[in-house]
Amino acid sequence: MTAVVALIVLLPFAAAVAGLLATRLGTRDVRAEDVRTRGVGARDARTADVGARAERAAYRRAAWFAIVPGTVSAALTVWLAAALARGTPATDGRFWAELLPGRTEGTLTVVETGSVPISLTLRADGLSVLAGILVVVVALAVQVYSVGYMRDEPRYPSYSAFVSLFTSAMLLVVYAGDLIVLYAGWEIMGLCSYLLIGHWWEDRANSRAAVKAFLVTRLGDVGFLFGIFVLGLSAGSFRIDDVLRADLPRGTLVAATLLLLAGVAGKSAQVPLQTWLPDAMAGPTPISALIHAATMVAAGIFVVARLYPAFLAAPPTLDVLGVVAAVGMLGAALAALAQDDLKRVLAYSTISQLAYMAAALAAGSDRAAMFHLVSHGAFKALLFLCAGLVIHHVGSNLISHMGGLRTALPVTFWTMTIGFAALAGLPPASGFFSKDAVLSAVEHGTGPAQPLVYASALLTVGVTGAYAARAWLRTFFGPARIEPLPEPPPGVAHVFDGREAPPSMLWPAGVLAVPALLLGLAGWAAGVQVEWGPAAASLAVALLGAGIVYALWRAAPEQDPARLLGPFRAPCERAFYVDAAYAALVTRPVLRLARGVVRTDARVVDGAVRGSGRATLGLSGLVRLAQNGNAQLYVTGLLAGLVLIAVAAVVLT
Amino acid sequence: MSWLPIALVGVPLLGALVATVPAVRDRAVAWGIAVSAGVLVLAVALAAAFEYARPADMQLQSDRPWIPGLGLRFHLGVDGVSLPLVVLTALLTFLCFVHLAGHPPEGGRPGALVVTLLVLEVGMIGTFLALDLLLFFVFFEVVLVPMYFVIALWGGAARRAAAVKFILYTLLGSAVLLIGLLVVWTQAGTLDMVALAGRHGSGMARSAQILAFLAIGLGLAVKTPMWPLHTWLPDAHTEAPTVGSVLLAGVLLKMGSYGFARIAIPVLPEGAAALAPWLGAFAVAGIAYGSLACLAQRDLKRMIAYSSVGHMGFVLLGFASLTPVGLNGALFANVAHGLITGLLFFLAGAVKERYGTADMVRLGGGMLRRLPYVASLLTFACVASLGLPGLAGFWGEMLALLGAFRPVAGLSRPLFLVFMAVGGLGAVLTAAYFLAMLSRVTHGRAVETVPLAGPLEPPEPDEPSGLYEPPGPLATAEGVREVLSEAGEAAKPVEPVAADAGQTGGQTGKARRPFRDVTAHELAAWLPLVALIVLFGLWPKALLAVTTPAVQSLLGSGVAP
Amino acid sequence: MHVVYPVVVSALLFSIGVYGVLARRNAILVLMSVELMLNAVNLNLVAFDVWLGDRLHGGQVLTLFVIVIAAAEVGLGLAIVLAVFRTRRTVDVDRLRALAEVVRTPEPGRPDGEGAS
Amino acid sequence: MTSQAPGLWPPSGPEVVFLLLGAVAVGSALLVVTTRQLVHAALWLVVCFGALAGGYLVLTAEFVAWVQVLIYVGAVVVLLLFGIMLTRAPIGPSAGLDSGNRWAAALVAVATAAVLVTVIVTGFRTAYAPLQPGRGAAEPLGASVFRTWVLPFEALSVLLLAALIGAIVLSRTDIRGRE
Repeated sequence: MTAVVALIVLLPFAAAVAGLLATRLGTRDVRAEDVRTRGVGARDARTADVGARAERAAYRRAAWFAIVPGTVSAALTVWLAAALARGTPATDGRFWAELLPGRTEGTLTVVETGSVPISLTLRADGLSVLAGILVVVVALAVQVYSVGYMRDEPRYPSYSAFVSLFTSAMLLVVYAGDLIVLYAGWEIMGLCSYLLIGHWWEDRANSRAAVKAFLVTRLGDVGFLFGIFVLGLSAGSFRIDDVLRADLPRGTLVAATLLLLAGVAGKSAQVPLQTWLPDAMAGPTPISALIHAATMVAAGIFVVARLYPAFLAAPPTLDVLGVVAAVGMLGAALAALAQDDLKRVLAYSTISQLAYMAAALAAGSDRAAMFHLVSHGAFKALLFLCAGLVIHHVGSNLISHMGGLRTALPVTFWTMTIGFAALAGLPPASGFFSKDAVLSAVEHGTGPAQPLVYASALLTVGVTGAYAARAWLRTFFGPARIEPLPEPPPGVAHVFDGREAPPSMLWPAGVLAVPALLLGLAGWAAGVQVEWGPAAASLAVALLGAGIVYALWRAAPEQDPARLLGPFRAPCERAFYVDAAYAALVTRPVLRLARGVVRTDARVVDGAVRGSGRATLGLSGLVRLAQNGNAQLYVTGLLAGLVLIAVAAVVLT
Repeated sequence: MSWLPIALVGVPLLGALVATVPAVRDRAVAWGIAVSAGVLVLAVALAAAFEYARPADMQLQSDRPWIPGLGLRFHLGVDGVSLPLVVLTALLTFLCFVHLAGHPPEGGRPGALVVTLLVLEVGMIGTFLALDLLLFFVFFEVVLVPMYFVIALWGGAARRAAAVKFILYTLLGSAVLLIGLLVVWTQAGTLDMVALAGRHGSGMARSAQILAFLAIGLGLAVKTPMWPLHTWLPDAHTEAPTVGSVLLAGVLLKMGSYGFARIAIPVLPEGAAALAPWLGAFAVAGIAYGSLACLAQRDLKRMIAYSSVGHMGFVLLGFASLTPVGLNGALFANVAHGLITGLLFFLAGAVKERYGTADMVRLGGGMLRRLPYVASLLTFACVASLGLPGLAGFWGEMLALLGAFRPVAGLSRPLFLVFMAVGGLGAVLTAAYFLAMLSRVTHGRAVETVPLAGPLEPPEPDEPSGLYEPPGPLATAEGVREVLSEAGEAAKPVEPVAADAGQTGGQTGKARRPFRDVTAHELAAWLPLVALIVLFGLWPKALLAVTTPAVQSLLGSGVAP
Repeated sequence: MHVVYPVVVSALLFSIGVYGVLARRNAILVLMSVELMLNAVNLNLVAFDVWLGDRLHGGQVLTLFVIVIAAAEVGLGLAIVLAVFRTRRTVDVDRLRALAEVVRTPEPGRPDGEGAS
Repeated sequence: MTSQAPGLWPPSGPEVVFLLLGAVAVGSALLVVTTRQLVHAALWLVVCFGALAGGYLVLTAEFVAWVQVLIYVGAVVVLLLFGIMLTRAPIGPSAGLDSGNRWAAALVAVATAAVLVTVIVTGFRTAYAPLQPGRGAAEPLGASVFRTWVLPFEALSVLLLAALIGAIVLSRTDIRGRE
């Protein structure tokens, strides 16, 4: 069984390595040739088209390297789920014990470090398989989608390899049995997100956004590592089972969980460290779908669920999590309402939905949080893929350039409608069930911050309904405003000739539409209680929000319904100027400090070294007086010495 | 009595002597490759002959009287701590020769360079094998002179000053080191490291131990470079040739930190315990200082030199914690830093060779477009260097921080927690300056403009640089000139050096090598390093299994983990 | 005759001679000061010869010898001074810096400050 | 020999004369080393030597006094004047006759004077010798020079010869040293 888990994790890694190295082998000399002969006369048309053919060969090989291992990994995950379902029901009421009671754990090797040993352990249980399925399914969908989306991108092989690397890192986090192994997967995910956000690095803005994403998450990861140290050293081992079984004193638990929270906030873009996610939209849309909607950002919530007994034993941490969630929820929703870029709307919506899951965790129900995580993963990935289709068609990210696409893109219209329905929480879609599970969890939660969290949750349902409706209306209804752009800047994918995207991009959207629609019902059937009272209330609030936006839109289809925010529109759009604050409070002072360090290093530390050199030269100047050729000076010295000796002789004897 | 260690030291020495013969000198580089390959084979044989069952005891020893009058013995041997470093030295030197084959040194006289490098190798390997205090000191000094010549004869523009500062600074350090060693000799009565380590400083008074540790520590700190004593490193690196930089960063820095692990801490435990907080404080200052200095550098090689100061800060933090896991982390970071920074300097040399300059502002951007393989290897090396788990750089730093998290019983816990926190922030800053450099040099559009007619006034190395603001606010459209000048700096238009592919002749300055992507020799020199970085990253047990028992025996089992 | 008086006078003369040698810039003035010192010595010799009442008149004969040597010395000294004057165009003692570490040709117009290395 | 000597102060007759002559000698010596005019220095030297000759006379050393006048005043000072003339020294007052380390020289000179005077006064306070006139006349001096001091006398003549040749060689321009 553990071998299967190991295989699931290693297959995408092997695909990544193969993708990076193998695809280019055949074409290495041709590419270098191609670079050298670029723009040198027509005579080299022949080598140019040879290059093109090699290019397509590399493209096809890369596509195979990406998709086949992905499918195998998905199949193995399903087989694993089935195997766990037959497993012996364990007693300690683990997550979904009734559905997936089985549990397996295997250790490859134990690394002696001198104090706490690190054991390379993989473990699979209900929680990890559930998350594993989500990751594998969305990753496969994105890989297939990317084949079409990155049609004639020269760097597709490396792109697909990095996506496979990311999938294997995420699976490592999901199946890790040891905290350090989990941390390794955690950081490799951060690196892949950096590499993929900066995919179109010709435009410095993308590369700047990638660096920002990596640094902000890295800051959180340092806290995460220190949290692992606290847990590992006090429990005497880094294995998750040992950590959860050892009864640690409350103080260390609170400290450890707070530190872990820093990492979670960084990775899942929660309030203090959320500025990187909207900028991460500079990456290609499939990446936004995979990494910045479904998997990586969910990793933070997953880790809290994985170490939930530790968090439960530290109530202050849960209160902090609750407050952070409340603030993040409402702020992100309002920001989403005021955005003009479709992908940034979805990015802020992701922050808001993640805050929902955090609120559920804070309220004490990891079941509701995981349920919402999986359903959100499905419908948010769907929304991003559809957004990719729309952007593909229109050639620009901005909603103001879109309109009346209902007739032009029928399939995209329906799938995106399902997505928005799930997002807003309308009954048939999965969002309705998972969000209400969260709402009822929050309602029954205890702890001082509970009323604040519940109020903000209800408010956010309304605002979510509003921005979902706004985005939906301005994209598909109203006057058609598209004018095909000649050659889009590299930041945006290529424009098709008006027809809808090729089937290879439509199928993944269709596939993801199914769970977006039915997952809620499946969850309900599998025993997730739904309290109809509060559910109806939240539905009413959502419809109210949507209705207001519809009315405003009906009045003036051209204008942006976000005008209802009035004076708050600018701050909402700039996400309450948090970004500018960070730049002023953190970035500029650090750079000024860096220049100061260089100046002091040159002047003080190096100065001291050069100064000692000059001091010795000065000293030797003094001694040189004795040889400057002035005979009188010599004689004076001589006689002075003589007199001194005479006086000494007289005085001393 | 094994002949292997003596052969390891003897073969390069003989190689150097033979290389001076005129007949051999004109095919010097080939001869150099042969000798260094021989040494590498011997090193691998040493690793094979080493019994991994008991890495803690000294094996393959050869102990001969050297100067009977003074009681000095020519005592060589290897254990878990020194084995990886010996193999690393042999490997790096061999790779340097391979790199030299494809890229003859600018300063000419390849024969003399080969002789110098072989003598350098004698010194380096001898230092790691020596088990007699003064023998260690002799090899420690033998390394300085050839390194001086490598920098002074084949270096860059201001090489003479840099070489003189290098040798004077390190010589001063070694003088203090010698005093420390003599104090140990007089107090303990013997020079044999194995015996001294075995005693765990029982025979020596506490004050003598503190004094000896201070002297030895200062001498070694100059070499590792600890923070305030580091100013020779950036100058030496900026001016050294590629091969010199690789060996300077890859091996010479390790000799300083190896000294801590082999001499200072095991032989003088009470001295170490007394001065550990200071060592930790300077180490952490080094981490923060080094990373901040890198953020504001304009010269690529100078930036990598300051990054070495930062990384060696982690090594010293590991030592300062005086715990087995701390020392383990330090030794692991040592080897990892040798591999990664060796690769970084190879790449920086390659960039400097192709562009003719290492000034990041004049390099312009778009290296991924023009030199895809060099740029992707540079990205790999930077990512490894900023400590990504799964690559070698991470384990050393993580274990050092873990050591600092719970130092040995005698040290004050809150102080070391502060050190750990600053070390963590240092890691974030490390990531910041590496990614900032990558985004300036490899990303962006390669602007095809010929440099200004007249020679560009060389930017004086450490004037406040026009640094690019990595995590800037909302991305604003970037000007075509790709000149990222800080508002403060006089925005004089600095045209990036853009020797476009295929553009020949007509360039100001000396005729530059053809602007080709990575050559066969470079690949041959770099791929082993890449492979080892990934191997130690994915499988740290390969190194930790050897060093953990050795470190526990050095610290004496009495010390709580 | 108390011997103290002549001996004190000779001591004073001797010190003035020392001052002359050390402070005067012109070589000839230095020679004059040397003569002063020699005369102080002569006075001392005569005073002690008279005080000791030596039958061999040692002091006074030695004074004669000193006078002769002084004459020879002045002759030779002036010959040297003339030779120096002929080659260096100056007889200022502190300008003759041939013994200096670095042979410095004094720039015209800038009085060569004392002790400037 | 030192019979009951009269007190050091007040000075007897010859001592008063000697003191006067001593004062003249010291005064003129001071002027020699401080005067701003070169030629005046030589002239004051003459006065100083004359006063000393007088002093010798008071000390009953007539022969030495006349030799002093003859050689010093007659030959040496004249030679110095010739030197001044040949080196074209400026006649009028010329600035900068003192070199830079004037103060150091003064300091050393005063220190020497202080040391010598203190040593002398403490050592020879009571030394007194009655003056026998004619003791230092030419006849006894000549006898002792050619009876006991004849060897140094001859050596002296050789020295004078050497000095003579040296002076000629140095001052003649047509005699070149080996280049």
